[in-house]
Amino acid sequence: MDKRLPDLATAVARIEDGARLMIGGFGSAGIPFGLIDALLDHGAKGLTVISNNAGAQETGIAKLLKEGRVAKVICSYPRSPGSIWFERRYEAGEIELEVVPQGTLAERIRAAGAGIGGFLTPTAYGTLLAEGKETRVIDGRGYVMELPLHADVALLRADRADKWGNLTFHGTARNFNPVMASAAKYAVAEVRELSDVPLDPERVVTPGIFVQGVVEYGVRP
Amino acid sequence: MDKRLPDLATAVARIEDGARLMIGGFGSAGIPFGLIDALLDHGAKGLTVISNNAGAQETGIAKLLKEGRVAKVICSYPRSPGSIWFERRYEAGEIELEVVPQGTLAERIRAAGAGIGGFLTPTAYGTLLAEGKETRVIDGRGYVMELPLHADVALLRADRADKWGNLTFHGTARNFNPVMASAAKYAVAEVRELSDVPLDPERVVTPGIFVQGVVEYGVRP
Amino acid sequence: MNSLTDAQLAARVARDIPDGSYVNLGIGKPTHVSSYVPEGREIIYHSENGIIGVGPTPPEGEEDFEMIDASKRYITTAPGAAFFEHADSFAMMRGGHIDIAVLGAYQVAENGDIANWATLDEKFPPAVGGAMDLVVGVPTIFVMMRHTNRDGTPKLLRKCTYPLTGLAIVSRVYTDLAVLDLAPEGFRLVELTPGNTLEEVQALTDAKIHS
Amino acid sequence: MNSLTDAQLAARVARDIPDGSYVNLGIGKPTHVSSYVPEGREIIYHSENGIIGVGPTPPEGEEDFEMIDASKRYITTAPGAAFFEHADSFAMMRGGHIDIAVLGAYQVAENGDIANWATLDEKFPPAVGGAMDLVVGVPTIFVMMRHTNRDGTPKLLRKCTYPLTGLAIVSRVYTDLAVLDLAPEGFRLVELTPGNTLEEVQALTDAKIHS
Repeated sequence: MDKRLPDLATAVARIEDGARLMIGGFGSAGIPFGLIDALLDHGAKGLTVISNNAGAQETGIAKLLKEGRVAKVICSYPRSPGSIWFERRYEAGEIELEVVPQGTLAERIRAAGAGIGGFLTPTAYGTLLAEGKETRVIDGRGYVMELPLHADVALLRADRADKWGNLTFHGTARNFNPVMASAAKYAVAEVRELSDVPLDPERVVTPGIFVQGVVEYGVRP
Repeated sequence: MDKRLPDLATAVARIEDGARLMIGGFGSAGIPFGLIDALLDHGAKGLTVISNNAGAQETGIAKLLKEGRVAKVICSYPRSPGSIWFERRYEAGEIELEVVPQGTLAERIRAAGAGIGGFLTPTAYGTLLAEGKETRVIDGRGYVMELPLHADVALLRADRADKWGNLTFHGTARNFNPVMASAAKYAVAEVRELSDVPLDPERVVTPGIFVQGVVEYGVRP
Repeated sequence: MNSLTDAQLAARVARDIPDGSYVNLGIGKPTHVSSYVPEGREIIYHSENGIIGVGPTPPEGEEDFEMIDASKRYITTAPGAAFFEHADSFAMMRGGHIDIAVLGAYQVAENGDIANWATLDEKFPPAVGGAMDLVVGVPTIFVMMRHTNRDGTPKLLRKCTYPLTGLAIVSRVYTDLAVLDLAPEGFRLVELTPGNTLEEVQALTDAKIHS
Repeated sequence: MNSLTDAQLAARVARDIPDGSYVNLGIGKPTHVSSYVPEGREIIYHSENGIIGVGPTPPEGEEDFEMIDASKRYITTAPGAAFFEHADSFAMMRGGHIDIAVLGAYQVAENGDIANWATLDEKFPPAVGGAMDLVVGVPTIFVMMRHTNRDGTPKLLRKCTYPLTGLAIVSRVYTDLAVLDLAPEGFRLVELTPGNTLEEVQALTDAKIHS
């Protein structure tokens, strides 16, 4: 078994127009900048992007928005300082937006990866973000029914990988990366370093069974 | 902050008659034998025990059953080779049994720890173990609604801990221990070794926020 | 009227956080609370993006792009820290494991409702982040904000007019003018910033302040 | 009738597991399949109790009580292994990440139903373990069992009489007498153990075998 890929272009080659993409990262941590750049070169458009943020300045997801590749964003917090490309596309009515509370976003992604058909969360009960959704009250507490969120491809950023696809992360770069790995049909990770020997089984954060490809991209941004 | 306890007796002192107890372990791995022995000495009875197995021979949970301390067992697999004390108590009608599929048991415990009010699982749909439960069909697939499983106290076995209650495990001893830590009001772990320095934040498996007490019990059984 | 500075307000909030607490600080003003922990207390800070045990800002030149908090500021680790992923981080929040959250707000109502994620301005795309998860999961919610808007209109209301973040969940409000508990009857005065009178503060408050 | 030994049956199943597969082996006979992986294939074994990359049995004297598989047998790690906790382990199973599960069974019906967790004997307390999670989550379910019960009564039925583990999920059944696929029309013959005829095997089978 060898999941190592020769380059970033190979890693994104299978992404089709209209694909549902998960992209790891929170703020500057754990964003697969290399894979996103490769995706821009690759040219896929009409993408649905599932990510916590919608990019800032001219980097990462903001580049995809600037180049008009994104049809829909599903995220918790599109409005970061400097998220000018998101704001322009949104104001122009050029992209669809689904805002999901951050914990519900993570849990919907986990549900997809874990084969859960839906779950009841107290988050957003009684608010605008629960409008139109099924609710119920259990022991006096209100809950909203939320459904799993699947993707065709997940683009991830990790620290180290071995050829079985096992991943470790650095600092606060885990964020959405491990859970997104589990919810996509094809999860690919750019990593700071490919290890020639298996990673320590006690230290693996994302087991390789969730990862279909790994590619070295040495830069830690 | 110092969660280190002086001895096993202190760790179980707060367990009251009729308490709902989670006990970690699967087979011989990750079972808190020291805490269970201390609980026997402590004397609490009428306990509900939530665990994967119901003990074997004269060790662990089997001892609690033998001594008549258990009123109810919630588990996935009570019938291990040598589970004579479970079988005797069960045949005599002296204990109540709730059998839960293993993944549903783990997920119900996780739901309790994660503030999820319920979830839909395909497991057991159409079988005897779904009888009387709410079901629904989504996209042609059947699901059973399952509810969270909380506990008063969780007894855990870990490899190393620091004074903040952070835990690491050895081999296949993680099993139910991390998830149970999250679902109990008071989670206490016996550990092979208490570390004088903080554990490496990248290697912590169960963050100390889920753990209320740690006690050294050097034996690895 | 005597008005606390942001630093004084942060120090006032910090005084009410007991030793050994697990605390989440919201983005904006609340992040400053960690600079004012009283001597002898150990407070453990959680950040939604996957760390418990947030330490101080690193010295210049030692910043790490992959070591940040929820406000995207550079951080270090405190002793006893741990990293984890997002589903686990929000399990901590939603599951009731964090003791106290300190949040900013646009509005707080006398029944404990809080509005802190969206205004009625349609120009801005909505952005919620982790606010709704925090307010349902953390048993004690402290709100820290100016007593009024810049134009002098009140933020402590009989009823919120902005979209709600959470329903009936605020425990206590710290403003530059006063500290108020959310009691069954509504806002109850805890203390006035020295020099202020209840009448003065009431005049800047839409809801009734009980004393 | 020619009947495969357990070892021959395990080797036959192993032949059908492609290189690079993630596989869960049920307790009992299926655990032997890992001893017969054909030359040149790398198969990665998952065990529900929290390991992927199960390696061979350790040498005597090197057993570790905290290194076991779901059958509670001592194991080692294979290269590329990882440990995890139970909620994650069953997320792997339920979420469709494992390619193939090999299970024992009391009964398999021609619609793909499987019964392998409880008989009708009320003396025994019920025990389900992870069987129901595996059958709903793993896309390819191989069943490995004797063709008949010890008393000669059939285990391949028109309809299961024991409580079901899962509904319409078996892909293929390997018995000592034959290999059968679950097709839309029911059991379809893949191969007979050399020396057996379809008529002989059909006589020991309650459901019709299509060929």
